[in-house]
Amino acid sequence: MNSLINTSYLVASVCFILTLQFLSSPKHARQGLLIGAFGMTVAVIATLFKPEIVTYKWIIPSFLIGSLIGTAMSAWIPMTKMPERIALSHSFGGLAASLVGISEYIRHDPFEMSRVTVAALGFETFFGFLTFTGSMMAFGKLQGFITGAPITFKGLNAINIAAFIGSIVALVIFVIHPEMKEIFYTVSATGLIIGVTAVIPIGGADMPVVISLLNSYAGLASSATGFAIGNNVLIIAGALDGTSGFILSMMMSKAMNRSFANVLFGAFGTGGGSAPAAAGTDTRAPQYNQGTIEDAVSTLEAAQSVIVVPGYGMAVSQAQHAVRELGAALEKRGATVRYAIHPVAGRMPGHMNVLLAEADVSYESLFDIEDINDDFAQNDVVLVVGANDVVNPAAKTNKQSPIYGMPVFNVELSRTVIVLKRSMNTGFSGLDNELFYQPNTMVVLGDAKKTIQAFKSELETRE
Amino acid sequence: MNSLINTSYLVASVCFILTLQFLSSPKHARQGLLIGAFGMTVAVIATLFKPEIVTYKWIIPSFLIGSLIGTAMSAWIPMTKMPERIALSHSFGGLAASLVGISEYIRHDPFEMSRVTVAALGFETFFGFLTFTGSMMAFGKLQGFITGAPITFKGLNAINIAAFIGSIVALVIFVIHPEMKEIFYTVSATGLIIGVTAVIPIGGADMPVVISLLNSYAGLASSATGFAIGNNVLIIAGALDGTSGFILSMMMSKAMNRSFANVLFGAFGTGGGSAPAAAGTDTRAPQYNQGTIEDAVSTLEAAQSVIVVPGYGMAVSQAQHAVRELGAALEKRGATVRYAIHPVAGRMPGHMNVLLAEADVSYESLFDIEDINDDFAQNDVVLVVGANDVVNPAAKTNKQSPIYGMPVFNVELSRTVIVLKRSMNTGFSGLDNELFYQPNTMVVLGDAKKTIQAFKSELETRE
Amino acid sequence: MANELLLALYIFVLAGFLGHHVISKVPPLLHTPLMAGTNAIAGISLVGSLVAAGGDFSHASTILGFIAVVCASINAVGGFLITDRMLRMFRKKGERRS
Amino acid sequence: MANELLLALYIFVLAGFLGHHVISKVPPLLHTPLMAGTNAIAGISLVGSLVAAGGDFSHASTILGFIAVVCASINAVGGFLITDRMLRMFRKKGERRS
Ligand SMILES: NC(=O)c1ccc[n+]([C@@H]2O[C@H](COP(=O)([O-])OP(=O)(O)OC[C@H]3O[C@@H](n4cnc5c(N)ncnc54)[C@H](OP(=O)(O)O)[C@@H]3O)[C@@H](O)[C@H]2O)c1
Ligand SMILES: NC(=O)c1ccc[n+]([C@@H]2O[C@H](COP(=O)([O-])OP(=O)(O)OC[C@H]3O[C@@H](n4cnc5c(N)ncnc54)[C@H](OP(=O)(O)O)[C@@H]3O)[C@@H](O)[C@H]2O)c1
Repeated sequence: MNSLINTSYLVASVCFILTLQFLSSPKHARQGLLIGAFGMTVAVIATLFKPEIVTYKWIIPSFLIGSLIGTAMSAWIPMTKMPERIALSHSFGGLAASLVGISEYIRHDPFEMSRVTVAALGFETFFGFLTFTGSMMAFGKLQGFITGAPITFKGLNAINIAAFIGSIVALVIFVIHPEMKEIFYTVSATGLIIGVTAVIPIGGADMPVVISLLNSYAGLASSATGFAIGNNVLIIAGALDGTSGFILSMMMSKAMNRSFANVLFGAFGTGGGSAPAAAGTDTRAPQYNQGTIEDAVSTLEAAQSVIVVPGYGMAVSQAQHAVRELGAALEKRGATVRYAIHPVAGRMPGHMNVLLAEADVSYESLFDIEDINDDFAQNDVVLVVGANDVVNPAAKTNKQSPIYGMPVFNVELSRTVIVLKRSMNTGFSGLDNELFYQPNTMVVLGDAKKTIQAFKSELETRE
Repeated sequence: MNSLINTSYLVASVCFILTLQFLSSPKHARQGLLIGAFGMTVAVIATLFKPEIVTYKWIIPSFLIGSLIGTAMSAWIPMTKMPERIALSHSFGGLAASLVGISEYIRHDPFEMSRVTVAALGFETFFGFLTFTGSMMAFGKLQGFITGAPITFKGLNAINIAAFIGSIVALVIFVIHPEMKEIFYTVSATGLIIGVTAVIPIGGADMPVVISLLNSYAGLASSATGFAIGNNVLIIAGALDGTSGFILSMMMSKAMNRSFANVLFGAFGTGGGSAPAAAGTDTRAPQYNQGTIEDAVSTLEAAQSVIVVPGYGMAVSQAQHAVRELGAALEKRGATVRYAIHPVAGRMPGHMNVLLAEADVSYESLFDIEDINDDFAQNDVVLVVGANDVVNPAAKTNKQSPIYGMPVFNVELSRTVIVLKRSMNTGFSGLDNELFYQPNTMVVLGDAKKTIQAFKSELETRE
Repeated sequence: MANELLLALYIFVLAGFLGHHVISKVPPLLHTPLMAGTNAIAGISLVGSLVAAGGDFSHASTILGFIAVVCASINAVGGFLITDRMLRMFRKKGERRS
Repeated sequence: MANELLLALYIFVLAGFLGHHVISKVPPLLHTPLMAGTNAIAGISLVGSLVAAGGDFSHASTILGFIAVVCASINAVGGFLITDRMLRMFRKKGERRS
């Protein structure tokens, strides 16, 4: 029996690896997911035969409740809320890991546990709780329950450092004296505290990096559980999770041209747009061409090739369907329409891709920065839909700019650039954008979705 | 102690993984090798502290002999002999694995061994011996000790099938009755036999595929050793080896557009060039332009861009240094010189790359087929140095051709093609090559090295 | 003990290397489904939670297990469903939605 | 026993997947050094051979071990040396040979 259960865990591990391998192309990704779900089912069913499990009395209702909530959440959450949904899942994962840790601790004789098990239990509980509260904070910031602006106050740093040192000391003591209950609960408490105090001073817009990092902590907690209860599928799933979170957060910081440390300790970002800072001694507000719906449509009408650059604003105004409809209308008139997707456009890796896929835009029309950046020079019109930082030429030209070196789209090389935004406020980085003031740029103010819908109606009247 | 030894094996495993990871770029590959050598050293030193080892009396001389032979072989073997050298190493590896298997068997009480250990011992010895004799045969064929032509005789198939079934039956009996010495030695004997009888019917030129496949068997033997003696670094190194051999042999068959089965059982290839078969009913020998050294040099002199396509003939005539010198001379005259490297040019994956690297050609001048195939159309002169099948247009145009579908260079699109070979004989596949008879092709007969040296002298007199 | 730790370490290290390679091959196009998908896989913590909830240890342990099963099954069930919902949206030109 | 086999299987499977990813990333340029390099790594069979050669079992075992150590150390020592010799030859434009 026991070796059958363990074999099923090996099967599940292989399935999970295959799931991630299949994610390397959109064509087979769904099959991979099916394989993963199969592996999960096998592992769960096998576990039910474990001799330690004596009753299904509590298992059945709890599993049903969880499945119901999970199904409901996944069916109704809008795609624009994915970052929130992912943060929430991490907090569930973290909570589950730490509760299992506590339950393992209270039901075993501490003197019968090996050092390894004790250390693993400590790690599991610590990282589990840290992930739990940290992800809750991230969720709150994204949802606006907590202000997105970095929260810092005198003494916060001191608290952070104290909690960090305290957790290490407590972990060490715990490994030596596993029978000391207080120490175990101190470890748990420091995890809970650090999750809060380490996340609140980070700006709301940096939450995606934080969420990915918490993903890797959740993975570590999971692996630690595996070490504690001697279960390899947990170790493997945790390691896969952990590397995934780590790689994504690295990728994001790199694409934002900021160091990890700067994200975590920089208190960067204000969480919302702000009016551009006055540029040096020049106090005149710079001039920009404000266009009307009619102007913009005339330009679009004449274009042979259009490149759409979506950004966070498209997610905010839920404009993806309108964008697709406008694109289809332009294509019907004979123009080619392509979408240029920046790796950190929006607020989550792959954010724009998911939204446009939701709106039924084929993934063959979506282009990565390397594949499209040389084509802007031969392009007629660029339509910037709520993007800002990812089209800021300062990243290429101004060595003083904090985003200098971040790869950006060469939109300014196209014949005309139409920018959709609500105001002249800045984007995530809080930096002014010269692009808006260039002679070949036309700014159309207003909510992106409404503006695009107006474009389409206007276009139709002209047919 | 014991756990220190095991930790050192973990370190070695990580080192080996890193070695292979570093091989993904020529810039860091040597560092990776250093890491691997470090890992090996750590593992070997740690092993010397094993309690089972009671004397170094035999270890020291045997290790010294091995190191001496290894050092000598690696210092003096010419790069053109790499396939032979690799075949030889596989046979050593296989022999070592099977001898360890026998020694494990004779020194343990068969009734004290677990089923897993017994099965692993059987596999280890079987695959070890198979790799040993198989690699010896491959070596013999490459060196010409054994005829390169496929050796087949009536009854060979029967022997192969009998040995194969016999080995499986013997392995099964062995697992059930590990105490039956005769069965163990039968397993060993079938391994030795299959190594010979499975390899001799394969043509000499297919030996690279065979060698790679034997590489993966050697890996399996190594992993089996790991299972038998419970040593993870052996399992890991064996699995890495095994996948490497398997992937390379797959790649080769794919690039030759032949199935694995066809390579192993097709008795393909004659081991040497042969006169082209008469093409259908047309008995007139087709016409080709035979060029002189002077003609060829005049063409090269006028070229702005030259692409060199090296093949097996370059290895045979050791022309790599001459090629490089000619290339440098042409570059000095203002031409651009690039090298187009086909994945199966020569007789071993990466064969041409190593030879040209030896001759000091920078790897930045070497281009894979995907990167250069579109450039032939804008190119002035192609210099085909002993390549044949990889420039055979029949692979693109003639659906009847056995190599139809294999990717080949579009050399015929260049303004002029100069082909260097000794005769009008065919290459490895035994197929005639239409390219040689096209109006823009000039064939210069003779040994490639001599011809190229003559080119260079002629070029110098014209300065 | 030390041996058991070492074996677990082997597995952790190998899986970590493997994760690195597998994840790097996921294109930016699918980064959001990747995040959701790893979330689903993390639901495997169910195997630990089930033992706590179904074992005959103590009331406290059972309650903790109950909550843990709820949390883990939200991830396991919900994670796969939402990832699938996302992936279903990705389609080639002309391909019909399923 | 079954457990020991399973753990070994985990490691084998993970290493196999990992090998697949790592080896696929090696460019054709370096395929010959790859073959030589895996050969060198295969020299790790030394750890098995050394025990046979240095143990106090029987004459036969010692002789087998002796030969095995010779063979394995040819691979271990020679393999790294020849791979390094090859890799030393690969250079960028303008780079001097070391
Ligand atoms: N994707 C990730 O993984 C990730 C993670 C962390 C951080 N980030 C950061 O996020 C930024 C993303 O760049 P981005 O160019 O996509 O966005 P952005 O620079 O934040 O700019 C968003 C733009 O959208 C406009 N906008 C907001 N709501 C709108 C609405 N309803 N209608 C029309 N326009 C609206 C805003 O201007 P108004 O306010 O004037 O309308 C603003 O100009 C980068 O700085 C990146 O580093 C990304
Ligand atoms: N690379 C691998 O991994 C691998 C593995 C297995 C099989 N193969 C097969 O090997 C073939 C390789 O193609 P290839 O184009 O490189 O070679 P090839 O088709 O075998 O042709 C070699 C050519 O070189 C000429 N040649 C031989 N010695 C020469 C000398 N001393 N001077 C001048 N020319 C000489 C031969 O003609 P003469 O006799 O008239 O001189 C012949 O035309 C492919 O069919 C491939 O499938 C490759």
